[in-house]
Amino acid sequence: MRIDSRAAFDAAVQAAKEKVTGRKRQVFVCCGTGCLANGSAAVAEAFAQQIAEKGLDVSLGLFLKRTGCHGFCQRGPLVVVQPEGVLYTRVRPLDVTEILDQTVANGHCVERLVYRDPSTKAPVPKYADIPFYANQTRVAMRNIGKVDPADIEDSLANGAYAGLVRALNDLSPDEVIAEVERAGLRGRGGAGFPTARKWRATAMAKGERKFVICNGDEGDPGAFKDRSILEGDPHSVIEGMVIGAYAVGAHEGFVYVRDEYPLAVVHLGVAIAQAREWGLLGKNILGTGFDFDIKVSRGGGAFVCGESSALMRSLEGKVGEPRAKYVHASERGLYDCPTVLNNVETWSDVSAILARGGDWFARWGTEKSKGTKAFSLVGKVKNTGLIELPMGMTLRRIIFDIGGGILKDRPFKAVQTGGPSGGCLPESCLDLPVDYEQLTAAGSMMGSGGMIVMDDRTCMVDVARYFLRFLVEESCGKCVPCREGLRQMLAIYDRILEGRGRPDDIGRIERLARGMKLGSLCELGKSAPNPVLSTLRYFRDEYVAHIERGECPAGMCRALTRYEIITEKCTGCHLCTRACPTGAIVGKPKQKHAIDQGKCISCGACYDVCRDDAIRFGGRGRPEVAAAAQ
Amino acid sequence: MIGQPCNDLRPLQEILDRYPREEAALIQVLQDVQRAYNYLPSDAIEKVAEGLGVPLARVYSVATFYKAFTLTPRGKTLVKVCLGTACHIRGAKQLVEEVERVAGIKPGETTPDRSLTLETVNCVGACAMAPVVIVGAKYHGGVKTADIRTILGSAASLAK
Amino acid sequence: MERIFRVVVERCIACGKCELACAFAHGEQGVPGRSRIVIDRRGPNVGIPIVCLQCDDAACVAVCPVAALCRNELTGAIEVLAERCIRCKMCVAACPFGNMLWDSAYHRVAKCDLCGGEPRCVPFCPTHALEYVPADRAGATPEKVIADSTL
Amino acid sequence: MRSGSVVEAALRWQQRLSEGGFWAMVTVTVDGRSVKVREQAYVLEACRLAGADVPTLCHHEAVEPYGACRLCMVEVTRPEWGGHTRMVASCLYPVEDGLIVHTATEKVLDVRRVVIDLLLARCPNTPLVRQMARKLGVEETSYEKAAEPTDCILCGLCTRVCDAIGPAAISAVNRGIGREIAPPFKEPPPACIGCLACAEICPTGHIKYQTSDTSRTIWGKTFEMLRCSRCGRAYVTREQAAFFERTRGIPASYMGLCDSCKRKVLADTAAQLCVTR
Repeated sequence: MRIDSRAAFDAAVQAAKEKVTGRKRQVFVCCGTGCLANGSAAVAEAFAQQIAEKGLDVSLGLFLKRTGCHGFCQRGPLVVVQPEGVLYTRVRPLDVTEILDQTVANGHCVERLVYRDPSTKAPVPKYADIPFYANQTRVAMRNIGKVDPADIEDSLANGAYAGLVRALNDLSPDEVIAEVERAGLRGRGGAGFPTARKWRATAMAKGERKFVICNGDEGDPGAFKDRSILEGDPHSVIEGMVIGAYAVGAHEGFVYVRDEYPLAVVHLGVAIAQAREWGLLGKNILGTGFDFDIKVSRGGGAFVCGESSALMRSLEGKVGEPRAKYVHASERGLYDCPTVLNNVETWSDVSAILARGGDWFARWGTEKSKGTKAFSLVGKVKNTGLIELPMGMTLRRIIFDIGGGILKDRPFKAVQTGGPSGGCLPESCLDLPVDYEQLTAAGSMMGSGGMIVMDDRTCMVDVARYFLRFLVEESCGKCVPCREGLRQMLAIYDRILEGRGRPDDIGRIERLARGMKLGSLCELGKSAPNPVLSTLRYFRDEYVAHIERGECPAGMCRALTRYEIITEKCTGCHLCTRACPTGAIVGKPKQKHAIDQGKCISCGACYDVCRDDAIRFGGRGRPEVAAAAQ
Repeated sequence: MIGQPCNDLRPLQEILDRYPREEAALIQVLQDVQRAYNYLPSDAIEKVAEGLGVPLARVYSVATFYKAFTLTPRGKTLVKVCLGTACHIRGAKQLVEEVERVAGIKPGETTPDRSLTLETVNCVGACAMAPVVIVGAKYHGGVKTADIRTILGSAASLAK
Repeated sequence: MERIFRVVVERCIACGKCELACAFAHGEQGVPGRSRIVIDRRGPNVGIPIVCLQCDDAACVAVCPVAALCRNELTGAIEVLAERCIRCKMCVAACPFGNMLWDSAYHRVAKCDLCGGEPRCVPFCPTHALEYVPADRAGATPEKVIADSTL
Repeated sequence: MRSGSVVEAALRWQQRLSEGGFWAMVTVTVDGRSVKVREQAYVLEACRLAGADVPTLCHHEAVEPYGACRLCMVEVTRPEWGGHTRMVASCLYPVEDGLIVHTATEKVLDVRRVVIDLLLARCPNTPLVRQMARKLGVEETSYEKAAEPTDCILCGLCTRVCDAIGPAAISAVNRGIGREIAPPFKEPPPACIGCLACAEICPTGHIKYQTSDTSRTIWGKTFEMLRCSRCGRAYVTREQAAFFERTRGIPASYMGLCDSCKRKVLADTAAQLCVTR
């Protein structure tokens, strides 16, 4: 079914809508990577089987739809029943019959499967009422969880490609760029470079062969919004890229997808094939004579390829080594031709902006950072998952209102944003509105939207080392400050966390961090010191504790921490004995327990399960001090 | 000698026929070879260099740069423990140590009977279900140290 | 004005002064380089000076993989860009006349570059066997040149 | 042409060519001195022309600039930037008319000291690195010395020159701190033609080789030399001559004799032509 004119497009959308309205009742089963891991495939299978057996699709007009990731993965497998709008969490195949009989057949809600508010424990059946979703404003993720990624008609019925039709038929390339400029859209990859300015530079660059690239590398640990968009609504990205190509005059496009996202590659491939089939991609798009095609390129497994020039080397089949960007990619990018490279979320926003207009997008956000931003809220927070919010919302509201507060109500300590190039922000920054300028000023970065919440049981010096170890593994090794600097910085941290820190270590770290920030060739090296510098800026006392007193305030550094049971408080509940991996806790149930220091590896599992605060930890002191004490 | 020949290049020829003879296809070809042979055989790398007209040294450089490729055969089942930030602060380190204890191998190594390979990966995008362990194609979320033995299950000749 | 480096073989008395001049002209701190002009001695006072012919279609320029041999438009000589030369010695092998030499003292290739327009060997040649004359008089017979020489 | 320093001679020659109108010229101010330099040049060449001493390790005129060692960092600014400066690698930053370059501010020297300090930790026994470190005021490394010290500073000059010549026999393998220069599978490289360019261009002499008139060995591969059919002396290997014949069209007949034997042949021809004797 090929659309080769505006009229044909409208007819196709109409037909798609009728198909949907025919479905009086719908069951949405989330088939994103998260829910699949929890067994949602079996749940979908059970639904399909029982619907067929009972002939419900005929009698009730029931339609089963496999959708992309709703973003609430921790509570998966997720099932939504429409038109009631009820969300069921942790659904297992044997619950299917009950859902069909109760909710689908006669609209009753299955109490035990409904989401319960973590603090008040009250059931919240309606999808829209759950705070996790209520406070969100979804633009880039507008169709995720609503459309079946493998069915283009479903996307068409939900407004897909409307922006493209408007762009190709009503607007000139400059007007398209002006629309994006009016929206105030900035790059969602992390740096926040104004998208319109980037497009305009590429449009004006000389060269008849130009490229459009979607950066789906998303190497930041703790970030998975790009995965969810690519898996859940690939058409929004495809549409955005065609619009971008039209604006800058490019005819070849690439989507670079991470090696760790196999499902995204599959869904994207299906969507591209369907888009070509329907005349929305490839030759003579929508009959307007504009040609543009997209190839999917699977990454090789290298975080550095998230950096634009390294990504282009990878697309050229080369090693992912960045090049100095003294000449911008908009003039000499892929194969030294003018190239536009934007993040997955940016492309998805573009398609919404062209459909609804720049002013509609610019209503949200702050003065300089317009629109909405998707975050992956993870770590020690009750509601972990994908959220999309207007720019300018405060960290406190995100973590406590939407995130439902800290796990097990432990005290909040820090939130890490921007991944390995970002920083850790303490309690004092909780009232910061989240946008590019504020986060950078506070010493962190917007980055790709990873937001990792940490409680008092997280050692900030260990977090800084975690990022250093990550970067040592992911550095491409080309330039000296990054390759050698990261190795030496990690060596200093290893020393500190074993209690062998030296007084001048902090000075040496700061000097090396400055050398890397100014000397490195690409953003990976230049931003590598950010986690170090931000933890030094806000949690300097923890460094001093480790170096001078050989003590870890969070009790996580094994070499420095000693666990003991406070005998008077111990109730003999035996929980800790079961949790201990090395059997280091001695004592029968109902009796006082004690820790055998010889076997104890200070992993802290006992401390986490003990409900009576009968276990405490303290610093072992610096090795030479501890040795003298023995 | 680093790497191992596989002496059966028929599947490789099929892969090469699917791609144009240009350097840009190199990483996609190596991905397919890795999937077909479960590693990059040395003679396959030489054939790919010839097939795509790319110097052998450059193909070898790409084969050792990207983490998706290995030059030695991996175990039948690949166990990946995610060390992303969310998984790290939910105790992924202990999981890696538990697998090391149970299967007797370090990250990057394969059990002597070639049944299981342990690898760490820096985030697979399932952070909401941290900590995550992937056994073969099956994702496991919210894994505790005690679950490791059950998750690995029959995959490995587990050290009792 | 284009000048030509002319060798009048008949006048050469194989005294070797040109070789000395060239060696020291291309040496530093008194350590002589290798002379780019080589006298093929054929008996007492009989020698044939062999020096680079600055070929138009030069084999050395063609073989150099990094374009370290370039023609100096002003002097017409092919010069070695030492900064660029990677010492692969292909030019030494490729020069059909053997005028590309390997200077082991300075570990570099050596070739006659007409000393940037003032060849040092010319003033030292007692019998004017070597001359750097304006191009239009290069064809004149040797005697005529000596009569109105301004040297 | 009394060349005070090889670099100066090369640059003066290029400069003369540019004055000849071959390239458009731009004016750049380096440490207060303004110099005219050809438009396609990089800031490093402008610094050299202005006589500023900018250290480099991974730069060589024979190959494209690479920007890996980061020693040549300088601060650049423009009048309209209002005092804001940018720290860039001078070997890669293209010159612009009116650009102002500072090659020795405290910020620049600090970065160079950190870089050479890190290199000293990697190559504690390498004379060139120690000498450059001393020149920048770093006597001992303030970091942990490498367990197995090496002379290889991973500047990539060897792999780049091999690519430039054509064989592309060696490459940088692995990623990050495991990165090293090696032939494929660490076996003698099939594509190597034994021209020794990699060993010659290596700033620290890390690449070892043996050569004589009969054979040459490098990267564990032994070559047979192309010997002069008269006196037996040899400068290039057989593979090298064959490679250049194939790629540069130099007939093998040119390479049959060594340079001194070829001069003798030329002298014989001249002798026959000689009129009076």
